[in-house]
Amino acid sequence: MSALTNDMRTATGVITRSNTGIPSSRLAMWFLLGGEVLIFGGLLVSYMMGRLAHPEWAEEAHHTATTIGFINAIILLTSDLFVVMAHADAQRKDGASAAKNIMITVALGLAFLVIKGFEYSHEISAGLTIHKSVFWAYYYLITGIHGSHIVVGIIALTLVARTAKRGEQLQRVETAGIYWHFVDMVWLIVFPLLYIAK
Amino acid sequence: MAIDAKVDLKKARMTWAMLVGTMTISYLAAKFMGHGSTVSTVVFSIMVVQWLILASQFLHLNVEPKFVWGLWISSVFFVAVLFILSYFDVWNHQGINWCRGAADCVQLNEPKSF
Amino acid sequence: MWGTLPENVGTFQDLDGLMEFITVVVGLWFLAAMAMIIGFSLMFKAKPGVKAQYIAGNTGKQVGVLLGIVAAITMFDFMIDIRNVPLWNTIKMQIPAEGDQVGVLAKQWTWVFTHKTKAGNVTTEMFNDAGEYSDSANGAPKLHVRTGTKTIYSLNSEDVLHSFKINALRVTMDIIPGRTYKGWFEAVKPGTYDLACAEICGRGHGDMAGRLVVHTPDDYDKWVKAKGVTKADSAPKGVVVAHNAAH
Amino acid sequence: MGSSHHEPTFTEKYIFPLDHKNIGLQYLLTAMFMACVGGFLAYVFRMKLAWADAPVPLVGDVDGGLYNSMVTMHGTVMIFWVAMPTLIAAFGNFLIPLMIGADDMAFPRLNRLSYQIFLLSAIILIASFFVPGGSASGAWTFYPPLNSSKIVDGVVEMHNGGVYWGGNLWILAVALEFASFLLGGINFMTTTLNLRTKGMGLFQMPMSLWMINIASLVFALSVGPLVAGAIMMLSDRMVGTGFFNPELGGDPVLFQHLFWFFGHPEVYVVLLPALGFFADIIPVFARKPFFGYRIVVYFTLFLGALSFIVWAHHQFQAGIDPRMANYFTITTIIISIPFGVMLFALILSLYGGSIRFTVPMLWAISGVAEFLVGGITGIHLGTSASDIYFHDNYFVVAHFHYTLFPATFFGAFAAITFWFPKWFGRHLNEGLGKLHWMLTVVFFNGIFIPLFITGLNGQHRRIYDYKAWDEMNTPAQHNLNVIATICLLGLLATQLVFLLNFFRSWASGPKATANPYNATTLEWAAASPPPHGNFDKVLTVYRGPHEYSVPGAKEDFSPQWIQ
Repeated sequence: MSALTNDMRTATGVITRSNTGIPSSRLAMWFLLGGEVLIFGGLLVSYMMGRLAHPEWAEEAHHTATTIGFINAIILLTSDLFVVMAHADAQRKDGASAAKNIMITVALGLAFLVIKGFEYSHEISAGLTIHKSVFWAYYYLITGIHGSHIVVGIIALTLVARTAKRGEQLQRVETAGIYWHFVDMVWLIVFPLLYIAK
Repeated sequence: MAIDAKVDLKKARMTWAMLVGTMTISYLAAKFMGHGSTVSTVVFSIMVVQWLILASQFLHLNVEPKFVWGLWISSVFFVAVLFILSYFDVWNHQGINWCRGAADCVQLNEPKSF
Repeated sequence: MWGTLPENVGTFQDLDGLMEFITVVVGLWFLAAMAMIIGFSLMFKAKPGVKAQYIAGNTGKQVGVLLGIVAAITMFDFMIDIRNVPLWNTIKMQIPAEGDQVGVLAKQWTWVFTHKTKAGNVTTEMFNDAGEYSDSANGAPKLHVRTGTKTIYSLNSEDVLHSFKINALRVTMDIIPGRTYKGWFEAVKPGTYDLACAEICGRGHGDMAGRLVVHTPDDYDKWVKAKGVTKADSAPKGVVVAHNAAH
Repeated sequence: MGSSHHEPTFTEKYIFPLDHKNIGLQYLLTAMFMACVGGFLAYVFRMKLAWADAPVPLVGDVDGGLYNSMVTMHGTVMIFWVAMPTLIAAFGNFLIPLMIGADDMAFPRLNRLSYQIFLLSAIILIASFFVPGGSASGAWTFYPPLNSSKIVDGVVEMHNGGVYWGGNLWILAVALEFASFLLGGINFMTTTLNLRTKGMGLFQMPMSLWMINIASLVFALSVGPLVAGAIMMLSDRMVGTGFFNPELGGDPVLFQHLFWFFGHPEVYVVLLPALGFFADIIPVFARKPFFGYRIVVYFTLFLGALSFIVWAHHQFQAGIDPRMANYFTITTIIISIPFGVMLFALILSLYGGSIRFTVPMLWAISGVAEFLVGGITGIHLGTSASDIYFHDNYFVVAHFHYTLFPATFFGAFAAITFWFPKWFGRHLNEGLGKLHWMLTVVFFNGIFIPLFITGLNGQHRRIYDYKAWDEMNTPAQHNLNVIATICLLGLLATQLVFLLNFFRSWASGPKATANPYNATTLEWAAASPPPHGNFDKVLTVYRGPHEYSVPGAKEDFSPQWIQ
């Protein structure tokens, strides 16, 4: 058994030894989000190049529901606030209220998905399916992949809330929160691209 | 080099208010002033501001070691490189030695002299 | 260049010059580097009682040696590029104003060449009227050009990516469905040369053989007269090419 | 923090190991199996190329479609399932914790998960051979519209009915492999940055760690657009959207850019770890420090950044704007500068040494020499005008085999033969090692020098039988292809020598001490093989990684961990 364990005790729980001053869990999340920026970047760049080359897509874009996009944006921004409050609770070692705040964030995330679902069904029934034109293919692909990241975020936050309720692994609250903020930052660019640049 | 930067809830609520405010501005601008290119540029610049606020406050990048900014800036820079260098070839309707649909170039037409 | 490049029968002779120049430059650097590797390996074999020297390449002079070698290599590379750019511009960018028009249509596993001649459009292709498909050498569709005048080809594809490649003329250009690409060449030496599809296009990519037939100007006129009269330009299928058993 | 402190049971040790060394071993063995698969695929299409009319023994008749799928899968397997797992994952897992003095990776469970995702991707790829319609056969670059809306024989339209599972499973397997290496890479970088022992700054790390981490970072930052492209491709194939389908308004060139934006950094991701291993092995057997450690590190970082602006030299003739080709030719020349620095640093590391030609040293020196051939032929292809002739012909095939084969196999064999005593606690047989090295070098050159010459003669790629072209149907071309095929058979046979040596020495080779080569990096401070938890005391690092023949020191090596 090695005398030098990798572990080091900090305010919110046991984290690995850290030469860079950033706990390993948060450092890993930064690298993961760096890769995610490229995934969404590749997708959005393809879409932007398509929009700039196809003026006719602007007519297609008229049918996107800006109001619903706006409401979803507000929901996500509010959910960010609760995640930050959960992080503050975790720092005060108050696992129970951190879990409560996380569950509010999860509820808001589910609300986002439900609204998105209505929006999809409304659009599909209006004939704006994925086959209609390449713009709609991009619309469904971008919002679909963003939506799947919201689902992953919801699952992660729920798991973190379960352990946080018992007061364990509180540093996870912050790492999951960072992931959630990133997913919201993606929506900050998806919203203007799909709903405002018409 | 803060392992655990202290979260300031008052500032968090203020950040939230700023983000929601700017989002409402872009929404209303789009709603009432149409969707022209001026509105779009305004909205996109608001978006960049929102990114910076959210990154520095919620992701507390303002207290995080600098190389995390470096990581994010370089990943966004590489996305921009992909956009700039492949924009000229992709989706365009014509180039120096090619043209796209029948409208742009008649099969076997006289080539444009260069 | 070991004399193995096929004879260049077009006007892009400088390409061969460029390739040989690159080989000479690059060959010199290769020999120098190999001499260093083999030389150092033999010179500094472990000999009893002789200790290694502590050269960590961290002093200015040592690093200077390394960067000096690399700077020299880069200077040679830029010399290559100085010769390269004008060639690239003339071949790919400056499409001549007048010349024989040829339409190249690539589709999954055959070529259709449409020649715009005085007597109208003459199309040569591999499928015969019965639609049967042949792959043997004499069945390959032929692209007829003449010496002395530039040929301007426009490339189209019906389905997937193909690539228009004639080794003898040093011509390569990919064909992208949905786009029409233009290029040019000028043949110098009459004869029949290979034409191939250089971009993978499915199961029959290996059967997409074609031939470039370079005529002398009067021979070309005889060909046009023979083909032009019988096949008016309106008829979509031009010369009937003898066919073999279906593949 | 997950790594259980009791002695692990059999399943924990071998079936679901948490220990980074066993996970590295799993990657190594999976990669060796996939190398056999890749080698068999090469055997099939080389036999077809040499004797086009005869059926291939063990396989029977090979038509255009089967030939294309063999070529496609050979490329895919060799790059994603042999080169990356061996160089990055197997040796990354084994070396990183040992070389930085940590007891395990920062996230052992994530490390295990990334291997399991990798194993799943390998199983899916193998399964894609046996689905109806055969495996993917539109080239490993998977250009649309051939791979996105038209089936290889152009008869069955893809999206309305004939779903063609070989290609779909190919995309799924590659996407899973990307996920596995994204997670693995993050684990490597976090471990290297955070868990270094006391005294080990970034410039006290061995060169292998620099190279593996830069490779992981470049991979993580370049794989994104291709993941987006793969998702668009999958929806084109299965849902019938028109991203890349010109008939529905799509654009095939978009995928080419997304692919090669990833493709070019990928070849450096495969190459850098091999150069790192050479840079750590040469000082040990030349008994002198590596030449220009800091200069090479800075130039490698410069290379990592540059590799993102170079990609379109794969597309000079593929219809990009000719003015862009002039730009990419210049950036391709600029990127040859860091390679010049790295290669000449490796060569100059031999100067003034006292060289012992052990098997790892032979692999390292010959690896550098062989890579040199690949590097110099890159100038023919990186120069846009000369690429006109060479585009998609066997000169290109020989070029990239002279860069990928030395990186993958010479690099891997150098690393395996060098770290075998540490990893398995036993020595490989020196005689078999030298025999394997000599035969591999002879046969490798025997395959690809003839291919260079056939490429100069103009032989185009991915064509299974050259009967239809008079210029290609000559006896000279035929003989060159036959020589290449015979040498390939020789190469495959030689690898049996290696497998025999590897497994026999693993079972019953002579025991190895902790530091058999008197080396200086931290992994030699642990026992051979290192127990669970690696080191029995806290290590402190006092000096750089390659301190050999320090003037005034008693021994000709001064290890990092001794005062």
